[in-house]
Amino acid sequence: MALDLRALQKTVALGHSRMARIEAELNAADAVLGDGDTGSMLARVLERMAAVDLSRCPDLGTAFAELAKATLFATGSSLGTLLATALLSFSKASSGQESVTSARLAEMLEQAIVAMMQRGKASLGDKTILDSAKAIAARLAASESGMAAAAAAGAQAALEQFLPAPCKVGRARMFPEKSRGAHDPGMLALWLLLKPETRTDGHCKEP
Amino acid sequence: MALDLRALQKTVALGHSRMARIEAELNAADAVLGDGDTGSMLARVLERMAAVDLSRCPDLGTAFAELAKATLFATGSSLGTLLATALLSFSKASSGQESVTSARLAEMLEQAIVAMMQRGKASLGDKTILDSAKAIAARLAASESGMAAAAAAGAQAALEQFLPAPCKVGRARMFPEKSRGAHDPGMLALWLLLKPETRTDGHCKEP
Amino acid sequence: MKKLINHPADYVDELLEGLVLANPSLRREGASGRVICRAHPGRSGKVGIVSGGGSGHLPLFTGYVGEGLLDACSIGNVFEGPNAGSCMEAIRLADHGAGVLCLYGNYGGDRMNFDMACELLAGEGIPTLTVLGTDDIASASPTESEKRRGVAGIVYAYKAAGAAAESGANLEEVARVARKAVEATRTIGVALTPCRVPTSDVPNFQIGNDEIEMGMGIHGEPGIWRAKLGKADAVVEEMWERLLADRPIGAGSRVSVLVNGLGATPLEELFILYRRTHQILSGQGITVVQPLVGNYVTSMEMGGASLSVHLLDPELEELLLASARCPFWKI
Amino acid sequence: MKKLINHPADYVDELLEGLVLANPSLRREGASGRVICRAHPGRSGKVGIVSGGGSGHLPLFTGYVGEGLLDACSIGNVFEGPNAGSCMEAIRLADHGAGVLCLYGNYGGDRMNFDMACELLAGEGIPTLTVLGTDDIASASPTESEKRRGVAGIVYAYKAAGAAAESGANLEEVARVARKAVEATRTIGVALTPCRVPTSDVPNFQIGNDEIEMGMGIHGEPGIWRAKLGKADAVVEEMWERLLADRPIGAGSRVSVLVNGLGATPLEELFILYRRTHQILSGQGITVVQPLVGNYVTSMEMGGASLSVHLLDPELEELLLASARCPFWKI
Ligand SMILES: Nc1ncnc2c1ncn2[C@@H]1O[C@H](COP(=O)(O)OP(=O)(O)O)[C@@H](O)[C@H]1O
Ligand SMILES: Nc1ncnc2c1ncn2[C@@H]1O[C@H](COP(=O)(O)OP(=O)(O)O)[C@@H](O)[C@H]1O
Ligand SMILES: [Mg+2]
Ligand SMILES: [Mg+2]
Ligand SMILES: [Mg+2]
Ligand SMILES: [Mg+2]
Repeated sequence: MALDLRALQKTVALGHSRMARIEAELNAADAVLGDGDTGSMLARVLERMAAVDLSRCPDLGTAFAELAKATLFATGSSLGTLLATALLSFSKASSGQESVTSARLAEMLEQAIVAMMQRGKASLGDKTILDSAKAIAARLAASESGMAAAAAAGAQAALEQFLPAPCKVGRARMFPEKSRGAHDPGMLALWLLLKPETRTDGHCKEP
Repeated sequence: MALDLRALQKTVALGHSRMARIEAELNAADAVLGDGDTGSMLARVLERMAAVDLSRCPDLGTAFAELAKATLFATGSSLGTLLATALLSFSKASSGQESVTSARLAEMLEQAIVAMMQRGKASLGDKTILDSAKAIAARLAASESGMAAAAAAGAQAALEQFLPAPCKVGRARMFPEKSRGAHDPGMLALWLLLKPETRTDGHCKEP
Repeated sequence: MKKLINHPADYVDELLEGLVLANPSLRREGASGRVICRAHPGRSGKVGIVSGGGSGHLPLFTGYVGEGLLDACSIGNVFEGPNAGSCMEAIRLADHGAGVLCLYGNYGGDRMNFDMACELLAGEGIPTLTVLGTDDIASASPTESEKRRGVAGIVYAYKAAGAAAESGANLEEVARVARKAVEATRTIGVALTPCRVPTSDVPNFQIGNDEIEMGMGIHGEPGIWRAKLGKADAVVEEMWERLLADRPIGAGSRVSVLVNGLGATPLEELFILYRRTHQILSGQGITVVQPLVGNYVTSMEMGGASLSVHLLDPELEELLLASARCPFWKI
Repeated sequence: MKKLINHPADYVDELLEGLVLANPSLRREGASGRVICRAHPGRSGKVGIVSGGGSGHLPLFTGYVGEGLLDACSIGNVFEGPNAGSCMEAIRLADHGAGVLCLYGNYGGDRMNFDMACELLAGEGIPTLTVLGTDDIASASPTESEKRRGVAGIVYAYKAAGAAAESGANLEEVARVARKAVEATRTIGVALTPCRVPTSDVPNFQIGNDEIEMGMGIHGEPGIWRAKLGKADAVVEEMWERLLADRPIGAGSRVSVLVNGLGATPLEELFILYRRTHQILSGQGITVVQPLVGNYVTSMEMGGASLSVHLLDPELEELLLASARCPFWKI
């Protein structure tokens, strides 16, 4: 299993196609203690990302840079800017490469987490997308099977693990007690974007 | 039957005591096509009037002047200012007098109507307090019995007569059709202030 | 409809107290404190300009007291005319020996009280003239334009008359300029949400959650139509159609425009309204000079906006651009 | 929650278009039009001052671009940081050869984007320094004051830094003044009613018909307590207790005070709040210099108000009183 340009484009397209369904839920999750814009913001970001034609990119490095640029033009929100920071980090790490393995992607994600920590001044354990990224990286490193399944499993595990934890950054920080038992909107977004597609007959299939 | 200082003070006190009950109804009547303040404004005016100690006035002329002054300090509304105009006219007409007969009061009211028409630039028939005043003056001139009953009968007759008529002054003027079937708030106010007290057992007694 | 206030009956007095505490250029006067005048009166021999009206419209009226604008204001209870006593006091304070122009909106209560005051003061030897603001085209047909109410466009009359008075014009001349400014000005408003008079328990009108009313007055006086709120551009287009039908303005003309917020409408939206306004006018070859966008004449927390157009000629343009300074408008 | 707008996605671009059409002193720049700068740039050699943030707070941020205040602003979507590209563009436009101070409120998105921009521009040889507005005492305890968000009090930092830059101070000096102004400023707000982000269908928070929330942030960030709305004077008293507990101010001190409306709160109410404010401060022997009462930093149609205190020393007082002119503030 490896991530190449086509898989990347497909992942972006899938995320984009899901946004309409999950936008309101993410806004609502952010409205609990934040400003209620996570969903609308991500919808805008994914719309811009999906408009990028990655097939023309010579390598993954360029593709990630294009996605980062699209994000940086679409938003100035915390989540969007951290996402762009991660994409820029991916871009540097995959320059000249046409595909990366699951294990390499895990390493790249670890580096991106460091970049996001520098940019956002948050730490692991603060109940943010950093914790989701960490869990995803661990699954990717271990996984022999599908990247998508590993990513989804990581996002889900982090979401569940941190549900009872207090939030330690941003607006929700002031209300640690209120944030216990509420999903962090950024972590929830990763799960809803990465989770396996549910078929209408109730069965699951891999994305 | 005659109007003297005691009767005037009693009339003011009665009006004042009624305001709490009729304030909202008058506001609502004014809100149909006006700005909804007739009740609150009259409440303020009658509060100030009731605070005037008429027993110290040497004559009706002084008493009416004091009531006019109280009104002019309480409000700058159309209705209040016209009321003050009428009171000033009464004051001139009753200077040096300790009481006036029903017939004399009718004459005074006719003069006051002229003063209000000059001040307010409205005409008889426009569906305003002028029409109520005219009907009251007619009843007072004819009446041998109680002034209060005559005044009430005049206010009621005018109110009923003009209910289907279109309003021709002020804010309601633009909507003659909407004003048909709606009471003019100033005319309604006169009726509610002057109408005989209804006892809780359902019988009427003279105020 | 929540309000950050104390006792409703103290509303006007407390806000006037705060207004003068915050603005040392203003002074509060009058037996019952219902007059606001300049702390540093205009020079002797200057024609005085007085306005007034009900409270609830800040910055109108009291906020326009200042150099190049008003000398004094009498102020009534919320949405109620100023009482005759305060009108007399305001006129006396504004008189610097050259007479006083009473310049206010055409409302029954205001007119009656100012008229009473002027009649009484004629006896004291203070000459007065009166010019009424009648800019609201939704309030009467063109054939009855003298019955129209005065709304936001009155600020143009303040500006013109104020500049003329400051420049030394006599009373007749200042009144002529004020009349000219009124005649050159047209306004139409739309309302989205009501306000509540502090002494009342209910809003001043009812309107559906998705409705707009065209032509509603600033006290909630009924307008021309009510319908589902559509796009702002369409609203602006209809407002300009009505304004320009009432007072055709040819290509090559110069106008000032006031996009006025009624209180609760965000500045962001006013600029969206101005954007389309500018497009429409420049599309017709009309040049906009010194546009005004903001809350100039409000109705407390009412939602909505009005558009005013002030057709300039060289005289009015010079008066508009003359320097002026009051707490809410500095040129 | 009705809005006089067109398509929600066009909200920011259309309002910026209207803003510059109505204000010839402003120019719209940037690849995606998300930068507002002075039409007549500051003189060569002047330190540039840039701010920025999300839309929905007019007059903040773009309205403070002008002489003696800001040189340029980058502006994001409603309640969202400005993107890094527009921050770079704003900084470049503000650079007159003496470096640029980035002066904006302490919000995650804003900080990340300005930081990215500054890092990238260091490569281009434009020196920048950053000072963050952190005046909201409800947003973090005094021991974590660097985590506090920036709200209405930032206008005092604009004024001080803007005046210093105009007078020829160098970048370090302008940054020192800005930091000093931030440290001298404290704000607390109350919210009565929510607003709605145009792209959203629901208000940004829920609150009861008779409730007030103490300490709520300008985006609806939860505050300190929520209770039944009482008298305005009691609200003001608690706000001052909290402000003065956070930053004790001795008798004999001189301060400026900003009574800021969040959008839908009538000016009348702001003056009622100022009245009690003035009583409290003068009761403690504190002198108020140049009070500001009005909508300086809003959240669209949100209802409520904030009180800011800016403790003066001779240097800050001189900077506060120095002349300045932007579309919304003229001194
Ligand atoms: N400093 C930070 N470090 C890491 N993650 C962060 C940080 N700030 C915010 N986030 C993530 O972003 C999410 C909020 O995103 P969003 O609502 O779009 O941004 P904003 O707070 O600018 O409105 C949070 O749920 C959290 O996961
Ligand atoms: N010009 C006028 N002449 C006679 N009566 C008038 C005139 N204007 C108003 N009124 C009377 O006053 C009433 C309205 O009073 P009110 O609501 O207190 O005044 P306002 O219109 O100033 O709010 C009307 O119902 C009408 O009877
Ligand atoms: Mg958010
Ligand atoms: Mg009325
Ligand atoms: Mg009224
Ligand atoms: Mg946000």
